Amino acid sequence: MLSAIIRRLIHMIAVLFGISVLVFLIFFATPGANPAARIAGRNASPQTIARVERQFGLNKPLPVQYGLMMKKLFITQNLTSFVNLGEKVVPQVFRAAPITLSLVTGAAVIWIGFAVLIGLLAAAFRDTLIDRILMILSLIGISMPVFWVATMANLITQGQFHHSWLFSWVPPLGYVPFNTSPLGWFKALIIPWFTLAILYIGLYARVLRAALIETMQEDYIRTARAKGLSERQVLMHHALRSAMIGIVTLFGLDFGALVGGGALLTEVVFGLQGIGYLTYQALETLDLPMILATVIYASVFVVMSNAVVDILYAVIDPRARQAR
Amino acid sequence: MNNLLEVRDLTKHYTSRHGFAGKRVVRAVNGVSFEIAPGEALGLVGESGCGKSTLGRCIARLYNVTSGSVTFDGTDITRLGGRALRPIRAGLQMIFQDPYASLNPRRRVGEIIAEPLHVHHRGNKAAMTARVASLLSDVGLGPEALTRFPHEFSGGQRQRIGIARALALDPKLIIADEPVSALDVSVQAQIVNLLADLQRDRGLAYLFIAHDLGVVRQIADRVAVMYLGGIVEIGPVASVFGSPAHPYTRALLDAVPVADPALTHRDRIRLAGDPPNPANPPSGCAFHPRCAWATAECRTVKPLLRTLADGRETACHHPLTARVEPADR
Amino acid sequence: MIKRILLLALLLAGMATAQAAPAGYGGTLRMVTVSASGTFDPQVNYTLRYAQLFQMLYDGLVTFAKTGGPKSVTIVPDLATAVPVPTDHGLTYQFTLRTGVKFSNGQPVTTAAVVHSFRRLFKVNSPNAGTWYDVIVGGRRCLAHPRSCKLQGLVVDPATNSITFHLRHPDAEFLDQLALAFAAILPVNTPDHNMGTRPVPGTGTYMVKSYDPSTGLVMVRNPYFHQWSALAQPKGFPSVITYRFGLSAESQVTAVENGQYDWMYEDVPADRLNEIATKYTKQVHITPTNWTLYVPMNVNIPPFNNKDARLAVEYAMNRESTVKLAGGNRLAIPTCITLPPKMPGYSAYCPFTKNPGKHWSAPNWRLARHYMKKSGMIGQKVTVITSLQAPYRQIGVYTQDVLNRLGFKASVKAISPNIDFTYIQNTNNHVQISITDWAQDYPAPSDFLNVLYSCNSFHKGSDSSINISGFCDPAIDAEMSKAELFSLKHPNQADAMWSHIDHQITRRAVAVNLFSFERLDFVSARLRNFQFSGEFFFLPQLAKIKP
Amino acid sequence: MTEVKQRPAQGYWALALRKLMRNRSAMISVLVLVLIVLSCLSAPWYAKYVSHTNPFQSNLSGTIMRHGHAVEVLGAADNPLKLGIEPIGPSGRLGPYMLGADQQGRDVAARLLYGGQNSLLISSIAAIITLILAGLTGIIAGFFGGFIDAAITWALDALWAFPVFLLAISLSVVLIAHGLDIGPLRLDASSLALPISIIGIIYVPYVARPIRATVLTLRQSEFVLAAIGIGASPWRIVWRDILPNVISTIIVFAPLIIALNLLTEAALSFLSIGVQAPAASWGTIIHDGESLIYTRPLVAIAPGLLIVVTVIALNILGDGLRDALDPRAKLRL
Repeated sequence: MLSAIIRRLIHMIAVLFGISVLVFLIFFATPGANPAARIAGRNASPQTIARVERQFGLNKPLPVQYGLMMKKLFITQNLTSFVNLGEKVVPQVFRAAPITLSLVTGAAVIWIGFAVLIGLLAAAFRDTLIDRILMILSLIGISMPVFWVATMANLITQGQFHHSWLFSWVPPLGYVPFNTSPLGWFKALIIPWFTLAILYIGLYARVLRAALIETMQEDYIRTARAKGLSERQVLMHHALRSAMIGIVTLFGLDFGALVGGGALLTEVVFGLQGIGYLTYQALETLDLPMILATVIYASVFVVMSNAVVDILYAVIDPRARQAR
Repeated sequence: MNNLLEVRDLTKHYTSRHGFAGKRVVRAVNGVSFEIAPGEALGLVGESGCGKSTLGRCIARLYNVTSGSVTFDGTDITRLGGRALRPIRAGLQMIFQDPYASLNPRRRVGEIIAEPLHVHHRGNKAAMTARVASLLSDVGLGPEALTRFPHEFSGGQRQRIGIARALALDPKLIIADEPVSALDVSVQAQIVNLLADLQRDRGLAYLFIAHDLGVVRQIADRVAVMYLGGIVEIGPVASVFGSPAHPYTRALLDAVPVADPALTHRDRIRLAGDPPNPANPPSGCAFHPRCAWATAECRTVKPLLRTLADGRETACHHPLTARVEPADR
Repeated sequence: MIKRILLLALLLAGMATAQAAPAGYGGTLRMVTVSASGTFDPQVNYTLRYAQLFQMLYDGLVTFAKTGGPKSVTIVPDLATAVPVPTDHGLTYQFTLRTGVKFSNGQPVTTAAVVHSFRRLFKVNSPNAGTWYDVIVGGRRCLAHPRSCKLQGLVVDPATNSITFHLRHPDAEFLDQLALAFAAILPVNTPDHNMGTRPVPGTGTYMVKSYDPSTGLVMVRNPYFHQWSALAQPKGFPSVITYRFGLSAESQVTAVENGQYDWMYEDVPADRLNEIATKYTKQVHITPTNWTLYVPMNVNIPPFNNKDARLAVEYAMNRESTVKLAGGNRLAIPTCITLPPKMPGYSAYCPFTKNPGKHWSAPNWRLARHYMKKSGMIGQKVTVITSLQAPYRQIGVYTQDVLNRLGFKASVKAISPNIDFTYIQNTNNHVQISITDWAQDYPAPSDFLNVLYSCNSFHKGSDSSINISGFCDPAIDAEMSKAELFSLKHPNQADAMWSHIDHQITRRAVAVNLFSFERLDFVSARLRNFQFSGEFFFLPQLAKIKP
Repeated sequence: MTEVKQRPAQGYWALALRKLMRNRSAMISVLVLVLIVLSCLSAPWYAKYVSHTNPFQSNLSGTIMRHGHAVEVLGAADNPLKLGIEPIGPSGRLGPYMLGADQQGRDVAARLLYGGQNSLLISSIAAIITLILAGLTGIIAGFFGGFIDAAITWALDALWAFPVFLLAISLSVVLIAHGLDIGPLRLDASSLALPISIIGIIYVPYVARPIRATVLTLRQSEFVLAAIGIGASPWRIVWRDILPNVISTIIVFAPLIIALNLLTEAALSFLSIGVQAPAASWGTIIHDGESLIYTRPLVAIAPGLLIVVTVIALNILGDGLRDALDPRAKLRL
């Protein structure tokens, strides 16, 4: 057990190493990205730029710069932004995380709720019109670009219709912290939640329906039916439980990826300054320290959620232990 | 000695990883030695999981061997690899258990049977076509099978295709890994007969792996009984099956649901429990937890194969042929 | 309209100048912008967004008058008692420091603080240390060895509060440069490194209460402030000024419409102009600025090392079309020359149009095709580099279209606005033609012409080579030096010389000047007394908040 | 051989095709896709005979006749301050500016058709790249195992954990600014090859993982052992035995990946790092429409709807292919 965890850790570190080196190299391969001229200001003299380069260690060989930056990021944790000098990047990441978490958690509640509902209905009314309609709706959910949905949502709720009774409650874009105003928090997030959830509702409803139908044909379900349980009871108590196993692993991966910054487009369009927005902004301003911090944060989440899912999978489904 | 195949102290260990459970070494085959003479059929029997399939695949060099040696036709093939092994392979072919899995579903039967000929560059196209047709007829299939896909055939027919493929290179030894166990009983006999005919006509040697003792009795000259990675008894079919020396052999025979005049119902012994985990084998004689005659010695000292009076060998501290039956329990 | 823009000037015509009603004091002014703008160190930061704040937080020896209208580009005494006339043929400037002024931390303003502040310019790598302030004797040495910077040219006498600058050569813009936040006087114990996110105490009306680059900043009244000159540092109306970061321009408009903020920094997005002009007409303020959008052509590499090829582009570009891309002729004024209309030395001139004369009227495709044919560059590949931002990207696409119609094989590359500006400057990137802009630092023609077209501004292989065209003519350089010298004593004559230089450079066709921007400010309904300075733009401290 | 049913030999593929042909919704999707592809291919004719404009040429100062009046394509907005410029709105009938103009005064309808060409081209070629790369890495990792597998798995994991958009953005920033210059290979920044290769790379792990798993199983299958027993070389086995059995999985994934690529291309263009102007794709048209959203919302809505329809059709086709070819194939996205 211990050795397996250590192996997993080593693999994780190797992956993170690869990613950070990649980001680092890409940055320095970008012409015009050299922060010295930008830090120095417009039309700075060559001497000033040279001094800035020296001050920020930008004249050192790349591996040394890489090592220094990693040390500042992980050990001393005082890595500061190239753009907003003096701004430490690690606290920024931790400040943005709750916003992303608010967004993703709310969306997750919505998508799981709706997906289970739609999946159950579709499985219960398998091959009827209801099933067809629900599955087509799910397909539409999967097929819409999320930023487009977000833009459309904004167009409707912030544009012409903003002053109609239907959307007059919609607050301006941006995040409201929960402790400032729980209601404001809810109002600010409700549309982003649904926007982000749509894709996953479609995805999970389809997966769940397929899993339910598959499970309903297994022996133990037949036994349950034979015992005289109603179709609804079978579906709710037996089939759903086992079908949810597949959903759990799926959920772990998606949740991890979204918390890690996968909700970038939603955050950008709705002006929610979470991890995705932070990353986006760092990329816009080519702020290498911030990019490194957010990317590594994001990949830690992705890698960890992968690991957690693997463990969960082994715990929930003993058959999987043999298969893996 | 002029043996076609000599296996000495063959050992195969797996390292398996079980997710978060860590590493385990599984001793699938543990120091097995035997030999097969040209034209001879050796049956290899044992419960599933005893390592007999692994042994067969090690000999065919589908798997790498952990230690020991395999000598085929005078050549030590234990450590040969890739290119050097290829000419040897022509003489040593396999038939697999599952006729559904052993044929590539995406390829036509003609291609499947011609594949060995292609790999070994046997003749030109025309010669190959003729050869494939004759192989098909040898195993009792018509030429119309050539352009069909495996899924269009029944299990027995598919096994015939597998046999035709094994015969394509005129091998001296065929390792048949439970070739009939996946088939219907009625079809089993046909295939066994076909194999017996081929042996007779072509002077083939067989390593015939099976858990069905009846089939082995029908085709094999000698038989080896395997338990938990090791051979516990080996000798001529008549004597091993006639008067088993090892309690395990006896238990296997007793499990066969056919009337056997030698044993009354009362006398039959039954195997209790599952075979032990090969990753964690019992001390001493591996069979002792399930053996009715086990003594203190069996629990501590591992018995080695020794030759009994009638020339067969057995690995038991207390062979049945030398002792009275235990009291009825 | 553009992030990169810095200090701009403008002479304002007919801005409302209703003087302050006595009951205008108090309240909170809420400003909003999309993000922070880099370090908060006034001696380093080089952005309009913060210069607008620094003017009410810090003072130099002199400053631009903090008022709306034409007066806003005149220099008035601030921490010095008077604006001196240079002596010693323009080499010596002597000031007297005002007494009784304190920093927001209670420390007194002393001559030692002045010395410290000027030395600090070099120690913190101020962007202009090597371009402006090295004119002070000892400045060159300070640039090379900042740690041991003595700046011998700055001599003070604590007893008489006198401050004397000795320059290496006469510099007509020295006072302009002293009037900017870089030359702010900071406490004597201000550390000699870039202060980053920690605001430094100043002498201004307001002081920073809190600053966080991710959320915003709050400014409150400086308890030690007393008004010594209403023009240099007015008392200010709001009690508190907040600046929120993190709203997109689109959301800023909505928020100002709904009265959640009083003023937005970003330009109103093009598709919202009609909405605000229709529904919020009274909350819109439009003012011209000294800010030109131009298309530099690299005169050192093909195809634009050929003057005929450049002329072809000059004649073909439809200024009116590009104005449309910038939001219409209320927001941009077509031009052919470098200097913007409100800049000293401006005199309208346009040779590249249908009816050459003062103003541009229409493209002249007949001449454009003629020069194109003559250049022999038909079929040449050209890449237009532009930033991704509006309207640059759109103008880039339009330029590409024009180039293709002329017979070039043009493509356009739009890159991140943050790389764009340094990318197009570096000769290593072989940029042939690009879309960019220049805004004044202070109202002096040399800040356009000398900076953008002198040999000194061209550095091979450097990200900081603001002479993007790579144009270098020693004769014109000599004329510019002469004009600069003249502007010390004979400003009117100097303006005529600058105008001549401007037209000369225009005729060399090194860049297509397209238009000069006007600034649109969109404010909340409760904001009164909107004052626009040609130097600092909207002056927050003069705004009155209707309760 | 009476056991063999007397009908023509039914190959695996023939069977699958018959199954697919019987799937009504899959066939409707194919029809929709063909229709979309054909209309996009008709773009040059549309531009020439219907819209009468060149959708790649700015038309900032032009006028057209509408209701008997000359109307500016880009006119000053009608407000007291005369502030802002508005492109001409949709005419609503077949002809010039059927869907209105964009900021450059170009015909949106014509651009949609041309943009569709690029979107579909990028998505399909990127999908081919993804599938080939994923097939290769998946097969090599799964078949050869050991160190090669470990290295490939590591690289795939790194690529997987690297946030997709971030990777795309990072690569785009570098590549768009400078183009790509590897030895003799010189890619211009405006080349479609850039978005294609970016999108082609980012989804490799998503496909390579299931393929690797399939190959791992195949590697242990008896017919592969049989091939080893015959003496076939590893490459022969990969080519003859593994690949034919993986290809069906790959084919099932193809429409799904194309659909995913369409969405990705749109997202990248939305972040303005996809197709470079003046070339268009549905994503760049949405991006252009963003800055007109309050005045001319159709510019952003229309390409979005086209994307949705195409992606739905591709997904349904993917479902149909899976039922027909490889019911176990699952793509985790």
